[in-house]
Amino acid sequence: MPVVSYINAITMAMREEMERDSKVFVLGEDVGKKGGVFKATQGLYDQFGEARVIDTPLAESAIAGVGIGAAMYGMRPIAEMQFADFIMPAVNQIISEAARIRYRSNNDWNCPIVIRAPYGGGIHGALYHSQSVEAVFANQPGLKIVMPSTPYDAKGLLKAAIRDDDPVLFFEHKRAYRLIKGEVPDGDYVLPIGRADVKRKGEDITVITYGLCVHFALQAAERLAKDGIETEVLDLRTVYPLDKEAVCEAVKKTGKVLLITEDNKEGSIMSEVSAIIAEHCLFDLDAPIKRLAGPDVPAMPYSPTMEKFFMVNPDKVEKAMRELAEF
Amino acid sequence: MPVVSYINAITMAMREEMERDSKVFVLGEDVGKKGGVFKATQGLYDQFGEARVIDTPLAESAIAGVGIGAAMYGMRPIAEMQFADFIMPAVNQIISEAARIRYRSNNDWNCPIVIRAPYGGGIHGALYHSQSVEAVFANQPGLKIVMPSTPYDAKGLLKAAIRDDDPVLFFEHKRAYRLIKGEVPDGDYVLPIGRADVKRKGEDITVITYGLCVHFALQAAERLAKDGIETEVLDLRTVYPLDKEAVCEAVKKTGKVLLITEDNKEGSIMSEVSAIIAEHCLFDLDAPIKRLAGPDVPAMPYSPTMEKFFMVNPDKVEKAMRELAEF
Amino acid sequence: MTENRHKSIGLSDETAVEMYKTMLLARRLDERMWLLNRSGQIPFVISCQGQEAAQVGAAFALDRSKDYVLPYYRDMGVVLSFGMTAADIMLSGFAKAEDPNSGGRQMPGHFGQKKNRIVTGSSPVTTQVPHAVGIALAGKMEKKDLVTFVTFGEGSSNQGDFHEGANFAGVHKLPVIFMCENNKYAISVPVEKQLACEKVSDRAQGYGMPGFTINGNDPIEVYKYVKEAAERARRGEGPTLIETITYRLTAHSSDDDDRAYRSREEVEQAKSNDPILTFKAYLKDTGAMDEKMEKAIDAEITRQVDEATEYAESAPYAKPEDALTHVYAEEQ
Amino acid sequence: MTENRHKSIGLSDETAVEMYKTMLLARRLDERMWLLNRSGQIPFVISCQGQEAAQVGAAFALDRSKDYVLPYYRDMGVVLSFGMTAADIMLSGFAKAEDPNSGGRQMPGHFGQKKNRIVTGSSPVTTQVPHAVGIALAGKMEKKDLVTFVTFGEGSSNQGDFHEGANFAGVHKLPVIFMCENNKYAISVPVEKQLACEKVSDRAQGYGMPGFTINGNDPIEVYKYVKEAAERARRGEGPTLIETITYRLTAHSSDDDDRAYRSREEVEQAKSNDPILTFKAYLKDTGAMDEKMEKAIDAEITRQVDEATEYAESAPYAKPEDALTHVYAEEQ
Ligand SMILES: Cc1ncc(C[n+]2csc(CCOP(=O)(O)OP(=O)(O)O)c2C)c(N)n1
Ligand SMILES: Cc1ncc(C[n+]2csc(CCOP(=O)(O)OP(=O)(O)O)c2C)c(N)n1
Ligand SMILES: [Mg+2]
Ligand SMILES: [Mg+2]
Repeated sequence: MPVVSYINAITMAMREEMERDSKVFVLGEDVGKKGGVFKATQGLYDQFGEARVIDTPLAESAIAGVGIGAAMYGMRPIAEMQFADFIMPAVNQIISEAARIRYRSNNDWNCPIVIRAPYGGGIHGALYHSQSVEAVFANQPGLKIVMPSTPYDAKGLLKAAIRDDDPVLFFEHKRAYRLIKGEVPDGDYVLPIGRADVKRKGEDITVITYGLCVHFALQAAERLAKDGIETEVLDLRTVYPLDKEAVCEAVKKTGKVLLITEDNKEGSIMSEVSAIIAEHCLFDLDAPIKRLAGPDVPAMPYSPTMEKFFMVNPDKVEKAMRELAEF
Repeated sequence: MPVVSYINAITMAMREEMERDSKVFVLGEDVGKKGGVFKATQGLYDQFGEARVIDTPLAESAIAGVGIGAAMYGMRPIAEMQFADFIMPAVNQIISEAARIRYRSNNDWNCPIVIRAPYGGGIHGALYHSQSVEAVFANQPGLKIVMPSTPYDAKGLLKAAIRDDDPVLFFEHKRAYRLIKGEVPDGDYVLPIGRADVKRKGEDITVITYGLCVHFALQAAERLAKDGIETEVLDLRTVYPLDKEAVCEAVKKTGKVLLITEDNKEGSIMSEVSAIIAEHCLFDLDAPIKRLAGPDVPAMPYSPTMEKFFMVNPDKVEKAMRELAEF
Repeated sequence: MTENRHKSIGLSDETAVEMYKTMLLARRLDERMWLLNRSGQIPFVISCQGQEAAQVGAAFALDRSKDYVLPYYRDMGVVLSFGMTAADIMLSGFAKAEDPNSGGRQMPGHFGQKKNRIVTGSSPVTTQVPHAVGIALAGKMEKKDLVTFVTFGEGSSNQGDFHEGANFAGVHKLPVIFMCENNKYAISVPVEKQLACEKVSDRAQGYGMPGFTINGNDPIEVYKYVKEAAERARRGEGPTLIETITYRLTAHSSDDDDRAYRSREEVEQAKSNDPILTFKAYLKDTGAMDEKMEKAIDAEITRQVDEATEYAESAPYAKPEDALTHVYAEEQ
Repeated sequence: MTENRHKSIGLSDETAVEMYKTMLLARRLDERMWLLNRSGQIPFVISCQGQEAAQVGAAFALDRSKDYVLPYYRDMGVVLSFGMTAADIMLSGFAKAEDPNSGGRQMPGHFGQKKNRIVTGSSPVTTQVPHAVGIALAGKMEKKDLVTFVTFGEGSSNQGDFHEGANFAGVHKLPVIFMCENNKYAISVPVEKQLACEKVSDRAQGYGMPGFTINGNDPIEVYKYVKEAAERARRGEGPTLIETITYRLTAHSSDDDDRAYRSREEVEQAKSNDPILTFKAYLKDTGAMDEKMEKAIDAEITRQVDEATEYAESAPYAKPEDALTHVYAEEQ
């Protein structure tokens, strides 16, 4: 299987879906001629033309809202938010509209839109180019939120998102774009939205996480393995609605669980994961449910000293895993 | 002490603060001549004039954004969102701006704005006039979110919010407005933001909740008391950032905890409360951490049958409490 | 005799009377809803009263077999023109399971019916504006000859979504008709405190489209302007902004008391221009409708409203646990 | 000899030269930042190059002792005019603790300095527009004679916040100057794909305010229009929208490669109208500046930039755990 980068897997998914279904189109800021500020849509403008790869005016609520309209008509828009941080002007369209269209119309209308956005830190992006924004949306039934960690998952899940009959927020870790490479089949495949995936098997401790932190956890797990500690790593992949069964299964296996997110701690995806465990498999626990997360400050600062302090990294993960193992 | 309604306590707080400090002013849709669609600002326009009680154009991002500008200048704006559901167009101003102004300017600027909004269901308000929206904001350091349950708390906390040097979201349960009455001192007092409050003492089970559900819990607690089951009821009052100590204390007292919110279950404030417990006082638990909440559907439907099905009520609370007590 | 203005723009007497019937049906349904509300039978009403001419005049100017409408909450005249029935409206008023708009999930006035291309709407104002642009874009991509028609109040034209949607449509020259129903108030806030411009149509040039301010009490004038806009749109010449000047004859909704913010004289004055009355007089003056027809129409509409009310009243509510359905597509 | 246009609008030779100095300082600091970026010493630059005339012309027309500015990321010319120093700018470029804008928390170009009434800004575009309106409202409530000045790109004028803020200012006749720096691109998107109107100033009438489109390469013209707008504002006559036509001489930022979307000829052509060059020529033609002064200014600015760079380079970073401070006010 060819080895491709995370961002190329995303481009591949879009290209293949656009070839497959003429109703799929892309819209967003700089997605056309420039191919996106990260180059996620590179080549699509040349291949599909400006009618299907639309450079929109600089207005996120319109990008989402126009996409939603097209989706209600029956198209399959892929809207790009240039940075996840800039999804905020579109929150009304996403929460009040996209998420509620099927429900409020009693299944008469639906809204098959995908909204893609690069998120995450560690790239000197400072407060407004580093944020994790999933928690803002992770309380809105009607939405699905997908956050893949590997090129393989990214391609298969983005294809599934495009074919999904409901709105999907698809957040891509911008530091993973070129850093993370992996095997990706050339042809067509889809992966199920709503299912977590065990990325490593182990019997001693369980780590539950998603996005770039999956790789930090896998790296740390290698280090622990040298000392005979075996880690189960569960990659949530879909962070809303959560895969409760997979969470409980992963917890039951080891009884010791560490939850990791690069988002601020209070009110993150990991709060819900913890609540699921405490509700459904409390008596399987041998240790308190630890969370490793960003500090509760608004967002990542720019200066290298403070950015590093904020960001989760393999060393921080390793430390927390060892503490848990020794509990 | 005079007995006043929840909404009158809110009006009193605004009036007293406007009398006390000429920098305090009110802005929002219909807050002037009409005195607000719920009459929360009634009388203020006559007393303070249209320069300090401003009927704004119908544009929530501007209401928030103009308020934020005035607050940065040094005023103390109280911005009203007509319904919490309509805060969504202002999310960018609230999250990207208000919450981050102090942090991003390294303490050079700050933003003492209060944003008030009526939330909550049970008033035939259907999808868009019934929602709980706190979870959207409860992951944003820099913000505080206050949700009082009683007239006494409402007045003292709103005054504290107005005097607070940072942005405060102040959500008022619209069904509590006229339903809930209580003793409220005439004069000046403030209550601490960030502190939960024990609304009833008990040794058998603990209920943690906020807003209108506090009253449901107190009613149910009375019923259980008849059968000798004593309930500790902790009213969070500030739902972000949470009062961790009070939560742990309330849990330790009984070892059995029920978390109640009228919001959808997944990703609610109660997820974080559960995570705090599972992280800090897991070994004090004698039962799984149960959550009673709205179902995970976009929002409350209009028809009485479905609305009732969605809403938490004293009977549902009682049932959940009895199950917990018997665990 | 009054000048016959409808013939001169190609409207037959029959169509003109059809428009009148639709306006009157909207009015009578609305009035009945208020009665039901005041007698405690339905929790909420929000009215079209005073705006029927603008709504019906516009809707009749569209191609009702293929165009898409994105009405706002007052647009009963639009949705009746596009195929919604009296019973549909009443089912929504009573929040019954059979309500085609939402199965009783949304308040009345939150229209939506896919088979008639009435696009589902919500409560937050103006969100439908970008949707109309998106549907027009989709129609263009799919090479369909369709126009989208979207309405909103003058207060709502201050929302960011109006600006962003209108500009998008202008840049892409999309077949969208933006129609503002300016009824002078946004709940209690009068237009002077709402709009910095004199006319909402002053905003059109900021989006590179033509803008018109017209008499919303005259269905013929509205028909004419919307027809022209639709033709421009179909020719690929892009969007149009039309502002119809109307007046809201009722309180904002059943929860509002408008005496706090506007004088009775002002309301009475507006009632003398009630489009139902003036259009009826016009049709009679031009001979399009006689006394007998008028009576028959009146009786027929009363019957429709009665039947619809009875039907809806006795229809069942959704089951409580139906609240759980249709969050996502059902798994196949 | 060239017509002396600055005298005729009340600008002394000294002030005109002062403006030139400020423009040149902005340019040289910007150029240095690119060098530092390309040599790997700072992670990011976003440029003022090509827009200095608009920025400095406007800032000098304000009352720099009491007005408030809400600059966008390119406005180095504005903030230097309002009292920010070369060292301040460099401290921000290097993300050092002493950076007055943010203590190294924000990227360069995110200006803010309370003592100089430079209001803190963020990355999401156009959010500053309603803030400017709010400060003007506060100033009016407090009976202060202040004007607020807010800038944004032409792409950013499509955001809802522009519309909502401008309308609010228009309704309340607030002393706000909205200045659009139209540099023809929003990253890669050219103005034709961005704006449905011909001129951004076409939008002014939708907010009941005067609108002007002027030559942003000419600091004297910009000064004149902004001065008049400020006078109108102080007289209580409300806001003004001014569009300055400029060109972005660099790529969008150090992360962008503009060759993908615009031709080198177009850029070269724009460089021949570089406002630094044309204004220098004008000052020399009118006799306001001679060869000797020019040399001295050049040398002085090079010195300032060198010193600022050295100072900032050797200044300390914030401590890692400083990331935890200033989320909320400190408890007393
Ligand atoms: C985003 C949003 N904010 C506030 C409201 C509450 N609200 C409902 S209708 C209305 C006034 C609308 O006025 P206008 O646009 O003029 O329409 P009209 O009701 O006069 O027809 C308001 C403020 C809302 N529905 N949505
Ligand atoms: C809300 C938001 N969306 C997207 C971006 C990313 N972005 C930064 S600058 C820019 C282009 C701005 O263009 P314009 O307003 O014309 O200003 P210019 O850079 O040309 O001076 C974009 C899309 C952003 N900062 N904020
Ligand atoms: Mg109106
Ligand atoms: Mg530009």
